[in-house]
Amino acid sequence: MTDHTILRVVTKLLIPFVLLFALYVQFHGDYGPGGGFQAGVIFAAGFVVYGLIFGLAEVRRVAPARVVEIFIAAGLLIFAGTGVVTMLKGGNFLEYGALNPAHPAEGQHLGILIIELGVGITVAAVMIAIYSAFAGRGRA
Amino acid sequence: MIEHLPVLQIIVPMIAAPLCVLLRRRLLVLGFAILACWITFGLSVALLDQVLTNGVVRYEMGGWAAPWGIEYRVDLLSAFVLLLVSGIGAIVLTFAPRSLSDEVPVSRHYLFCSVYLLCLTGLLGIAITGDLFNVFVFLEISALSSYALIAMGGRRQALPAAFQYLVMGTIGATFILIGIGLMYMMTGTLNMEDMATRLAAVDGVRTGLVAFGFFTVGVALKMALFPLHVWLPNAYTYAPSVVTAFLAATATKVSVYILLRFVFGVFGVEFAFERLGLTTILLPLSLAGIVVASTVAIYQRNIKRMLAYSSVAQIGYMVLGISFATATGLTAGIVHLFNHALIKGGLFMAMGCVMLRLKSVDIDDMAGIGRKMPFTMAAWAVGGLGLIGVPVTAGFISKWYLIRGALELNWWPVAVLVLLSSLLALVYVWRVIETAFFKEPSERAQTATEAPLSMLIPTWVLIGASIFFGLMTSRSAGIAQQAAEALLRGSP
Amino acid sequence: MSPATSIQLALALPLLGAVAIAVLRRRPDLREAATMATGGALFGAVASLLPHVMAGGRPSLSLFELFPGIPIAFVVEPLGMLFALVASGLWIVTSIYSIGYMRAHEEENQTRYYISFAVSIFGAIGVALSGNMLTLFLFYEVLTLSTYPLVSHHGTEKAMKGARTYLSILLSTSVGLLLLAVAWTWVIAGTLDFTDGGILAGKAEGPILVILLALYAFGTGKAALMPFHRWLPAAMVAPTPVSALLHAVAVVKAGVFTVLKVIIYIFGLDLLGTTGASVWLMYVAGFTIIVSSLIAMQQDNLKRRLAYSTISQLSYIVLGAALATTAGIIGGGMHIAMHAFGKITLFFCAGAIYVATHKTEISDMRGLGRAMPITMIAFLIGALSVIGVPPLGGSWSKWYLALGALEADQLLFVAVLMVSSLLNIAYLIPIPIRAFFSAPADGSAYPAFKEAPMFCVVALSFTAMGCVALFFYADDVYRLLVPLAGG
Amino acid sequence: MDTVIGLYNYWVVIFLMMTGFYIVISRENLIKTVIGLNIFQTSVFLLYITMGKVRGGTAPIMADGFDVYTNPLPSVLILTAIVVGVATTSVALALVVRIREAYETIEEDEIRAQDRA
Repeated sequence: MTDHTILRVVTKLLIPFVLLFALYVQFHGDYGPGGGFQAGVIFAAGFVVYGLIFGLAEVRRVAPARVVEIFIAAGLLIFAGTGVVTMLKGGNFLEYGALNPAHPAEGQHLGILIIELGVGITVAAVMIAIYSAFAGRGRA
Repeated sequence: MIEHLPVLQIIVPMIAAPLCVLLRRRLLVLGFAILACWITFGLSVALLDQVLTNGVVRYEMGGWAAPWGIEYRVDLLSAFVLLLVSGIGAIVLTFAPRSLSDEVPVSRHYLFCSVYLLCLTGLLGIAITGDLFNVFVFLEISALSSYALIAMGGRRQALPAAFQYLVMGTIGATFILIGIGLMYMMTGTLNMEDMATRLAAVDGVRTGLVAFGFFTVGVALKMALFPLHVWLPNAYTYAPSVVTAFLAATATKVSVYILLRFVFGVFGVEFAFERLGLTTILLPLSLAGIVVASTVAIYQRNIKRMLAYSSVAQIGYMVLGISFATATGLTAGIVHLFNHALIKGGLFMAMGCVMLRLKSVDIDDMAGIGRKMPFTMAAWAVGGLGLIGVPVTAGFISKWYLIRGALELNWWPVAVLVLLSSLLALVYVWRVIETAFFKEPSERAQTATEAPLSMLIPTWVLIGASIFFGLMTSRSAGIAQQAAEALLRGSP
Repeated sequence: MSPATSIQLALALPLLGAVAIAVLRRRPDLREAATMATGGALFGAVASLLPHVMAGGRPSLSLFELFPGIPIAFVVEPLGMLFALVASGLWIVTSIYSIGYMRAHEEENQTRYYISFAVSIFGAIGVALSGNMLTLFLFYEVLTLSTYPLVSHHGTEKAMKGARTYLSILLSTSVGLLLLAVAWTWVIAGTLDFTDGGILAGKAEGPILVILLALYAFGTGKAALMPFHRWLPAAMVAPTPVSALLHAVAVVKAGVFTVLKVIIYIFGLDLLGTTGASVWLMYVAGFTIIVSSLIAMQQDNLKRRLAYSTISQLSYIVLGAALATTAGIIGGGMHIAMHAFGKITLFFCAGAIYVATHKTEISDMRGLGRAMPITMIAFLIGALSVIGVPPLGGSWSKWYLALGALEADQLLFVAVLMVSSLLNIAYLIPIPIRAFFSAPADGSAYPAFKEAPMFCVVALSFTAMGCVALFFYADDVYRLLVPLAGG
Repeated sequence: MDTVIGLYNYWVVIFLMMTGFYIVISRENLIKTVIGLNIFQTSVFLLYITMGKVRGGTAPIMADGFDVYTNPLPSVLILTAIVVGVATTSVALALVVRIREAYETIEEDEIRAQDRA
């Protein structure tokens, strides 16, 4: 599909907005509909479109397999790490209130935001990994 | 930190899993993963100790009070299963490095460790959580990772085996999900303890019956209760030896735990057995499983497959004990869950040693192997005696309680059948012992040498434990009995 | 040395011996010395218990609880004392004999052989001293498993087949029937301790008693009651010392010993006497006595003939137990010792003949008496003792058995004992007679004097003399056993 | 009539469930099996979501003028279940890809035939 000029141009225009929208969904999650799962998938969709139009090699150049792998792990660690931090601060596991003992409600906002970020990173990375694993099959 | 024990139990392996991916270097990852497993084991020892001294331990996730939040609730049975799973997990992973480099490409070892730890997380999570939906989530975590683990098997048959397991496992899990949904519909809660009290008030309507049916069938699929066992033999045969040892010793056992928890913890003995007559379903199925699977095992030439069929039969023993719905019967089921995990884990690890040296676990290739690998096969023989239920092994303890349970109910034929089935086990075990020790070495066996110590020691640790718990029963049968009595009393 | 220490020693020594044998596997002389030393020490430990028991004491030792309420416990009572003495004493003799036999034969895997032997003795001593039914069952199974490598020793197809029969019958009866009986007893009585007067009285009655007794009697496959007797001839593929000690003394006696213990301490003589629940067992035992004697007459292989003879003799003891009378029990208990000496002598002789001439068939043994006079005289003594001719030990136990039958008003069984004695004569006596008075069938002549190795001859002479000695010391055995019936 | 129309959501669920289940057990093609599995799972998602619906309730977002909200918990649970479902599907498809590489086919009977040979 690399020959279709229109597709290439439109895609290039579209991708920043897709990613931006993903970020919007991501960081709006604690107030309205949204959150890490949806954001992650939307974010990954940007990469998938990019891959479809410009080829898998281009995606791999931007997001090498190893990097994607690290992001999967990192997202999980952010999630679990938050829980550990709350424990160290004297709360239970994932008791966000403990993040800001003076204002538990603030702490809860913060906690959810971080958690959702972790989820978003992992979901996006997993989606990209799945896409590139399937698309890359048989081409070594 | 002591109050965080329940959650640490889960998050140590859970955090270790992504770290394995980050570390990546083979030796580093293996060392780290093994360390994480042993820490997990240490935690569960501490947890069991805490439960024994203080009674039930509770932990509210995120500080949300039960029954609204997710509660981790560790009673004696949970602690016992946690100890078993984490212990087996640690020993098997210690055993793993040498066996893995033979059966799984070295470049994938860090992924293996990561997935293994996830599987462990899932299994531990099932045992620790007090929230029904959480059980489903952990069940799927462990199931998905076990599909991946099985697919790592060296031969291509591992792939269809994993796929078959996936299909059956997903159907089972979905059935469980339906059951959970219906229960939620009826009671408006997901906390098992809360559910039990509310259920008593609802007075068993039809929804409850349907939920019960779906849930039981789903769990039966997961634990490979005859005749829903068809996924198991292939999966165990073609998975890497390490994975087989781990899954055989833990996965089905945890499913039995779910059954116990659900039947006794949520529905209660009276509803499940007196009104629904669960015995009339479980008893014939387990007996048929014991006899049929043992008989099929006799005809297997691949010893891993033979042991897999034997596992199906042994699941039958556990369920048989449960179906008695008496203190002795439940004790038999729970103690067999524990003993069989030790025995089968040890046996499959011994098969891993044989696989390493022989590149085959076919009975024809194993002729005379007992002379070339005396320690490995001695471990196998001791484990085999445990399967038969010969005195001084842990298997005898289970059988004793089982027979006693049957006799207390005056179920003569059941007791006789249990004993006769030991003879089937005798046949399939002895076939191997005779071939291994008293036949001239086969061509392959000629060149075989004893397995490395790094594999022998963990194998013997498990086998040794199976002897230890055949003699010192206060820590196995004693706890099982207390747990059984608690289950029969229903949730406090 | 306190009695408890003696018990511990008696149990630990054979195991230590097994370890020592394993360690010394590359030095045959030291290895055999270890066997002998262990045997001597073991006999000493067991014998040191004798005075306590003779004085009416019951030394005991309790280790740990296997199940709540069921400990691994040991109690030395008269019957167990006798059995332990016989087993440990004859082990020394058999070890001497083994050295001669195994070396003359250049057998392979001798270390495995000696280790298994030591573990088997451990099992036998454990059975003898056990204080409750579960402990007895554990050691019973240890004995079964540890003798398997001995039976399959040669590793040939024939040996494997024999060993398979051996193991499958013994394990299936014990796991299938005996364990069931033990578990059932526990459920009924709430205890498994061997108690004077039994533990079932007042707790079970009618057909349950009969069924339970049947489970015990047939479940004890080692007692070789028909139809579970086939393992014993099958086990004859083992090297002769194994047949001699284990399959004429330790293993089979463990079987009948179990039956005796069960009848005395689980059921209680009074219970059986009043309910008559054991009458059917007399008929089974009587049937086994007669039929196996008849089968023995048809066997040309010497060891097989002796094996069938053993089956028949074991049923004497079962009969004595089933009579459930004082004299019957004493006769049965005594027969454990008397038959042990007689039959081990016969087996030693069979082995000696095999080592010296490689002959196994009776028809080939004509005229052998001139070549092996000592062996054949010993054989004659052993045979006469088994038949029950004074002045040999066997006569006493048969006397008491007959007395027991009379006491129980079972005249039929007095007749059975008579007939079987005649049959014994018919299948045992012709062997030495022909050895001394016939010429070899093919006309060839034996060399003037060609005995088996010295070790063998010493051992078999010793046991033959034992048969004689027992006749004169029977009174001591009687005094040892008499508390059994008194309760 | 009420049981048929009033409970129409359950009938949909049952229809989907049986369809999915039938596909899983009757198809030899592995991809079709995966699709059947998906339909099967989806029916359960529907079951949960319809069960959370409160008649006359709105989306569970706090706003003025609304008192009745749909129960959000089943939806949350199902979000998790959907993720599990996606994960299962991707693992299943990954296996199918590798099976195809190893056996050159994704028909179960042909795979069995090759294994037997």
